[in-house]
Amino acid sequence: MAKNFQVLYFASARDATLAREETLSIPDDCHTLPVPQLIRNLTARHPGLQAVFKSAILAINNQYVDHAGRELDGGRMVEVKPGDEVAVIPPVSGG
Amino acid sequence: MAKNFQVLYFASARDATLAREETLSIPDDCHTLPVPQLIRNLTARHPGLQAVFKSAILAINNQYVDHAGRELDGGRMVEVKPGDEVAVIPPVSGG
Amino acid sequence: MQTSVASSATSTNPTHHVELTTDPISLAALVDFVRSDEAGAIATFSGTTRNSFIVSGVRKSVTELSYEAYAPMAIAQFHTILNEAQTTHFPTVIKLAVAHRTGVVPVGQESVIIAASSPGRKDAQNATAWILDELKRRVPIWKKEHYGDGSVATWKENGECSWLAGGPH
Amino acid sequence: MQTSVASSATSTNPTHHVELTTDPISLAALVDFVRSDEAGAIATFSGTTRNSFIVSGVRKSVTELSYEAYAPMAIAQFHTILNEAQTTHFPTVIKLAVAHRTGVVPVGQESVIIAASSPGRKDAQNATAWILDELKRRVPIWKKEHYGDGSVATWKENGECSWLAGGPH
Repeated sequence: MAKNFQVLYFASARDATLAREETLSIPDDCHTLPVPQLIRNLTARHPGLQAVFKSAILAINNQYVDHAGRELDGGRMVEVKPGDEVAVIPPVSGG
Repeated sequence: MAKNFQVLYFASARDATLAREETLSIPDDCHTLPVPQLIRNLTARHPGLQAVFKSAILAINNQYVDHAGRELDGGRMVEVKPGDEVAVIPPVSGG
Repeated sequence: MQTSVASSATSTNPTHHVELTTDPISLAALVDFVRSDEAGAIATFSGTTRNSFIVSGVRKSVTELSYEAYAPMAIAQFHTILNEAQTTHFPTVIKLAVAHRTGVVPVGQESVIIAASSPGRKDAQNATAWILDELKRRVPIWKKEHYGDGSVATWKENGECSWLAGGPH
Repeated sequence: MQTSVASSATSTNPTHHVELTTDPISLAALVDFVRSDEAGAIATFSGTTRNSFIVSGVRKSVTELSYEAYAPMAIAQFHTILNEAQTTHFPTVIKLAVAHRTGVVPVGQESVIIAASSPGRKDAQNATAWILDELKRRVPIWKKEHYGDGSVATWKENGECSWLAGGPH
């Protein structure tokens, strides 16, 4: 059974991937996907993301997460689970 | 020849005098009227102004002046001249 | 009786708008005045009539506020304040506007509106706050509170009034 | 394609208004939302599209700004920010509103509007400034500048962005 999760790309990340979103899967032999591995996988799929990740972070289910998988708000360590919504978040420029 | 000047009353000063304005004269034997004397004259005419002057100042030709006749903005000493517009200014409450 | 005065006849600064009027005042009109293609920021402040105030430690219901102004001097002071804001304190400001209403201002309506525009946000925000502080300190306008319980209406005094602290001498 | 989202379905706080939309946003509408008979003060901030920016030390003419948002998270962040403003920092605030436009915002038009009401002036003014700062720090919205000289449009980055200073690790 596929263990899918969504990855959304915004701003410069979308320019790098030419995609707004894609559906990926957690490897069969894992329950969850550690964030560092996710970043390696995404960069392998989309080499242009390497430059983006110099300053971008991630959001997992609307919580900001750093490259190690630590939530910015509270410090909890998280990994990607089936059904998660992950977003690549370049430095923001609202307002 | 009468040497008239205007006195305007605002807020609590107007309540004390029941007048919005009146025309007064500089005494015949003077060219100008010192501010302390003006205040004594006004208080004699309108005893209710004594309480008002505990916190009110004056404006002479749109310049704030203290009870001695010193301009608040710059410190110049002034006296009342013929043709001047004097106003009794209780503490303001705009905004 | 306050006549409606749109602006001072002595001012020729086209980037400043000063208004003293018995008519309702409009935030949209002031914002349209300060709006500019060079501006990245517009900050505004509106003072509205509240339905209650604390008077001598007791909360009293307010039915309306009424304002009185020494109109020629108030307008001159407003222009001085806007000029000082622009030239001395907030040099990147593009346009400034202030409108103050006199006469009766019913609960919920605006008595004063200040608007400022600038390229970045700091000068517009800070100029708006500074202009309000200066207004409260020195512009010859007086507010009278009218109470719901029928007690005597009182003339208010701003704590910020520049001659109130030490008292005049 | 951004759909017009009026407010988050998860919020039930009637004193907060959050809006993310491709339509033009209205200061008057937000001011009417925060208006209250208990309020003596309404403070607002409007960010407008400027006609030029300094890019690498050179002033470039800007023809338009376009904004992109991670909409569900942006709305959630806005509600978090308004809640934090009201409960933690500015307790006398009565109502708060924020509207951000996405898609193309032509020169002179508003991209963001913030409005706050409170009994006295300090909380409304300070809440408005604080909400803007938090928005710039952490709300997932991105701005792209389009230039008059035909050079490549660039995605901007707020200096305030909370993960920009030290860089992510």
